[in-house]
Amino acid sequence: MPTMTYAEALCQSLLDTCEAEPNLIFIPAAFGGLSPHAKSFAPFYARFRDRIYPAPISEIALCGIGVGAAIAGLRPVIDVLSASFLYQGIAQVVNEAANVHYMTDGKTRCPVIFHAMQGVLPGEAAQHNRCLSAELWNSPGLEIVLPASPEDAAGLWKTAVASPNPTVFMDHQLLMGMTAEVPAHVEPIPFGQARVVRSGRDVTVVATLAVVERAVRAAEQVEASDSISVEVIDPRTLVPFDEETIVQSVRKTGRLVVADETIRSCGVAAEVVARVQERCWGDLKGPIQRVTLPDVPIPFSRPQEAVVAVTPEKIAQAVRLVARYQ
Amino acid sequence: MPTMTYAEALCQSLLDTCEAEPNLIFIPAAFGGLSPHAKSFAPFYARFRDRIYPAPISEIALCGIGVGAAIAGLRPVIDVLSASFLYQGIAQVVNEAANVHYMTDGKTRCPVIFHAMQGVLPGEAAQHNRCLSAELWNSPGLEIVLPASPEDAAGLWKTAVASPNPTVFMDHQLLMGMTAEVPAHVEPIPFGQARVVRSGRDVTVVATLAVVERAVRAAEQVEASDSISVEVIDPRTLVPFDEETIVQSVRKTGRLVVADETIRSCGVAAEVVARVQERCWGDLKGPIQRVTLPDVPIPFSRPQEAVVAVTPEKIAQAVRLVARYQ
Amino acid sequence: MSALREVLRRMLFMRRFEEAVIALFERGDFEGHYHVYIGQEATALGALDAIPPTDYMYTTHRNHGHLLARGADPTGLMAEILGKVGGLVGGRGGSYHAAWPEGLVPVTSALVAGNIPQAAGTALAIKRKGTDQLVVCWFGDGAVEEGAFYETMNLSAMWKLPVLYLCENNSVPAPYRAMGQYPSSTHAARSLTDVVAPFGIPGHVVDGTDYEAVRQLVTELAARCRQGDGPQFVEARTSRWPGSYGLWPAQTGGPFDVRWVWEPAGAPEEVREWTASSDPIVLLGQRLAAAGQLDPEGLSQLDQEVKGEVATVVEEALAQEDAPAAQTLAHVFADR
Amino acid sequence: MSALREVLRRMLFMRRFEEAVIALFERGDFEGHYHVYIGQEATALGALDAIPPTDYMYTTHRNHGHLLARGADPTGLMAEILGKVGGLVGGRGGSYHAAWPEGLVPVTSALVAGNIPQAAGTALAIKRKGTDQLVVCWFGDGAVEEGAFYETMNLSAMWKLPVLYLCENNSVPAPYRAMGQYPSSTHAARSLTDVVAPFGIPGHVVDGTDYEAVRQLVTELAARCRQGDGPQFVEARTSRWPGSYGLWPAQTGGPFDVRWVWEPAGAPEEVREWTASSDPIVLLGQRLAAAGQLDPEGLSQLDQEVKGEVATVVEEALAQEDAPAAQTLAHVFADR
Ligand SMILES: Cc1ncc(C[n+]2csc(CCOP(=O)(O)OP(=O)(O)O)c2C)c(N)n1
Ligand SMILES: Cc1ncc(C[n+]2csc(CCOP(=O)(O)OP(=O)(O)O)c2C)c(N)n1
Ligand SMILES: [Mg+2]
Ligand SMILES: [Mg+2]
Repeated sequence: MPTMTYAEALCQSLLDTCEAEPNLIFIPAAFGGLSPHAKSFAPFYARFRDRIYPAPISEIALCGIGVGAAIAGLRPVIDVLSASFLYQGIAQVVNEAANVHYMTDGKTRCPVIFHAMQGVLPGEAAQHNRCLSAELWNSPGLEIVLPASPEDAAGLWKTAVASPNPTVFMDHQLLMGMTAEVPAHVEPIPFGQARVVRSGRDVTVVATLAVVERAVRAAEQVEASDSISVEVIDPRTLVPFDEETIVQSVRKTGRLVVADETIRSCGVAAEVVARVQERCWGDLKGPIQRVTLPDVPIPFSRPQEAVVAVTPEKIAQAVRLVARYQ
Repeated sequence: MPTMTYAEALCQSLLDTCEAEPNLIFIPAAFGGLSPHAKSFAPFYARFRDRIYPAPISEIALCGIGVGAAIAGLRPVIDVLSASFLYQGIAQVVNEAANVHYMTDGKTRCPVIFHAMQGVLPGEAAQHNRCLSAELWNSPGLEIVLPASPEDAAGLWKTAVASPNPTVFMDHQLLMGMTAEVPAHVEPIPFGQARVVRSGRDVTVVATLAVVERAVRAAEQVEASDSISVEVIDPRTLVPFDEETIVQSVRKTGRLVVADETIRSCGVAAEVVARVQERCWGDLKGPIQRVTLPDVPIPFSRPQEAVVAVTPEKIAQAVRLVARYQ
Repeated sequence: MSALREVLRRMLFMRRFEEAVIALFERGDFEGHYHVYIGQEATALGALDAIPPTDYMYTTHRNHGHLLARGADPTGLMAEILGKVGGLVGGRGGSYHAAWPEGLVPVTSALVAGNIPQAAGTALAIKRKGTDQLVVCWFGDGAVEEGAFYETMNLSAMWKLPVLYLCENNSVPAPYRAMGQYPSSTHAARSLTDVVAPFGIPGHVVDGTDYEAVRQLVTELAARCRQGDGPQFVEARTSRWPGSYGLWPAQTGGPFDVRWVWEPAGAPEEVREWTASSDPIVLLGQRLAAAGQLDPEGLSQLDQEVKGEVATVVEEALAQEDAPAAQTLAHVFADR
Repeated sequence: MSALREVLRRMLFMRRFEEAVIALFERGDFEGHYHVYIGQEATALGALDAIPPTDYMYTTHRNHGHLLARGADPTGLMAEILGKVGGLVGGRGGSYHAAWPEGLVPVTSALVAGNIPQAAGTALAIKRKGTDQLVVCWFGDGAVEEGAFYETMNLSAMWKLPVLYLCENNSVPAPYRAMGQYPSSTHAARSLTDVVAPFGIPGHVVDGTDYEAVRQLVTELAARCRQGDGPQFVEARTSRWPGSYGLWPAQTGGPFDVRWVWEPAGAPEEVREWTASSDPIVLLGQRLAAAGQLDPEGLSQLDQEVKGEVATVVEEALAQEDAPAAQTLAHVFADR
């Protein structure tokens, strides 16, 4: 299997899907963002230039254009660049796209893809670091995809393009350079199937996007230092959500840490906690711990940013805490 | 003590605060919405006409104008009518107003009030019934006020007007006609102090806004039918959040139901669950139950709406369920 | 002219249909906020008679007239308003979200300006596919206050999309309907057509109570649009029906009486001036009468027929089951 | 003219300051995306020399030049960019959110058009209080693509708010700077000033590389604005510095060399054309030279002084502590 970066694998998937789906268009396209790996998408830009519409800075109109184009048979990808900018257009995402199929009693489909990069980036400060997973999950009708590995990016992208539903596909600038072996031909990865990134017996850690890798590092740390065996699970899609894989894991380990880059209150971690405590009450040896951004805007200052960041160290600390539950 | 409707009590508070605070202005003002009790606000409209700016349908500009006006010393109230319309302006609420004080290291204050009516109304269907409490709680920097009684509406309003911070004040159209005894002079009610609406020994129910009354009705039902003694707690403000009162109650009852009109996933109830399971693990006799809107847009059809609604019956059912925990 | 008689009949049908809606609401047969199209009937008919059923249409919270003029089944619309299983969208949308996907009215947003970028998106799909369809996009004067409107004007002008933007300014006093500037209390522009000019979108004013004027203008603009000229903007001016002034529609002055065509002064005071100057049914009826094409008896008979039809619509819609509780969780997502 | 020599000095200071910023970033002294004002220096100086420090100002993601021209402490700004404790806003905002509350630059939004309604809101407060202040609101040509811009134009025109909207169109080829239409690839309008006209807001084009032209125009408009005439809109046209073409600023062609004033052809190829036609320092330097007010030696000496000052700024800023971790949770909310 060839080794590829996340950006390369996603680019290959863009090429494959554009080839297979002539109605796939992009308004605009800024894959990789400011990452040095943005240049890995050059083959896509070169080959499918006619699929890409450069666009003004008009998030709400672009999101709405995506809705209308999808309704009429295109497969539009609306790229709002950073998830932070999705707020400007969110009315069309959560209160239009998400409702179309339901409001028409299943008669109209709206297979638009909203694409954004999400996650805290160094030095991006309060306004450019917003993570919207939770707001989107709180809005029924949207599929939410958060690929954390090169193969997942490629495979989930294929499923997103084939989806009959509005889908929010969010990648992470810091993952663009991540390398892994990727099959020459990546198959579509079904939504709603979590990935057990790492097996373990003592503690379950649930994480998405860039936090998955940090959870794995935390797991390696605590295994080495404290002989705690950690299972790391990446749900990969929040909607649909693979509750079963997580429940099975917690039934085994009896301990859960949820690590996530959304703000703490009403964040993704809160939802995972609420579901698991209900399903796994008898199996849990102690309360579920959350490792999240605190209820604080992201500061620019490096040492301040470090205080709020979701790091392997903080995940490891939470794992050690829950490991003590008997 | 005189008996007043929610609308009358809030109107009296508007009159008092306008009198006391010459910088309090309204852009626009549509208190009471489409409720027949909207006419109770007539004294306010008559007396403070010069404080009210009629405005075009321009949510994002109006929210931003609120930010800039507050920064320069006014106490602007930006009325977006229904919480559903807040999505159109939310970028200025969650990514501007909420960040101002933090981004300036505490140098600039932004005491804007965003006012909206929130909660599911009969026949309003998918797009006009959005409840944004959770999205707002997921955005640090905003105070969130949800008054559930005439006196709370009046007293919390006074505190909102005196707040140095951006505040989202959301009332509920269905509460406008609620009557209660209200002191002739209502004192400001501090934020972050829950109200124990009803004391009980067996089960704690946490609810906000229109759901508080439904929780009380559920409590009365189960007390009568099953002799279950239910404590109902209304946090009144989500930010700041009075975790202590709830924790104390759960330590006593050992059982918790959270009933809320935000959508289930990543909703307000999820956050309450996540906090309480962490703080009260040893005291809880079983998993916390949530009674929320399911992950489904609100249908227009009456019987379908009834399926998704947060009702006293569903709360009572959840209470009976948790009451069985030993 | 005999064609105009048919137009009058259709306007009368819309009017009686919406009077029935008001009555049903007042009787408690449905809940929720709703909006009626009374006074704007000529606009929808004029515009939609100018475009074929193969074009797309997006409407708003005030959609009853657009859907009826488009040819949607009246019983389906009434059932939708009542939340019945045979509603146009299964009783799940109600008046706010009544749509007719089979008739290329794919979905209805009830948020001001919500549909405008959607219409542009559908026009983009059309352009990419190379068919000669176009998209009709209805909205009110209020939508011109929303930022989404401007963003979409810019984009659709740049991309030369085949959209007809039909803005219904329903708050214009009678003397200003046909021409000249007309300022709005919530817009700084002296005329709404001015705001699209900088984007290079041609703007046109038309009297929205005049079926023929609307039809002629839209016919011409649709041709230009289909030709690849890009979007066109129309401000159709009508005058607000007194029953639409309050927060809720109200049958101010009682139901419309066809005798007011001959004697508008006989209308109750609350609606008298509006009836004489601004009711498109009265205005068209008077034209037909003046041309000898309509007499009181003929109109009365027409009205009886229409009332009968509407009564049947109401009856059939009311007889349907409510959209079933068992289906509540269906269609959040489409199946793969 | 000797005043213009001082302007040249200030422009040079801005330039060296931002060259230092680029060098610090490249060295890894701070992280995050940032934007430099190179090529637009004359605009900020011309405009802000025309308004007193008692007026409010809102800036953008490209704020360094606005803050320096406004008189903010350069060390405070540099410390902010570096996240230091003595930064203008405590090192918490960085380049994106550099602001100067004490100097009536209350907060800086880095979202395109984020500051536009805020400026209008501050103008509303001024109008209500009845002072004769005004608000200067900077933004780029990109902001004219956002709906929030149009909504705010409408509101501020209706309410006749005292705001000067200063739109910096920094993507204009040199020949189009001073006058005439200039189309943008992402806007359908032939000139950005056209889009405000329907709202009744006067629009003005000015060559943003010409300090005196900007100053004169803004002086005049500020007076009108203060008089109660309502908002004014200026499109200040500059030409993009080659170092700002990529995703990140880059010191393309090496640091500015003052000898290019006399010999722009001596500049490295990457920046040669821009230097000759569009660099406001070169253009002003040449004017001063032609008037006998500047010679190579004098300029070189000026440059040495400025470089020394900037070096001190950098040194002092770098010497500060990082904004402390212990303060991370402070100021989410103001105390009552
Ligand atoms: C985004 C948004 N803001 C506010 C509303 C509330 N609202 C419903 S109809 C309406 C007035 C719309 O006026 P106009 O566009 O002229 O349409 P008309 O009702 O006159 O036909 C408003 C403000 C809404 N539906 N959506
Ligand atoms: C709402 C929003 N959308 C997108 C961005 C990303 N962004 C940052 S700067 C920029 C270009 C802005 O262009 P312009 O307004 O002309 O300012 P300039 O950078 O040219 O000074 C964009 C798109 C943003 N900051 N905010
Ligand atoms: Mg209107
Ligand atoms: Mg620009």
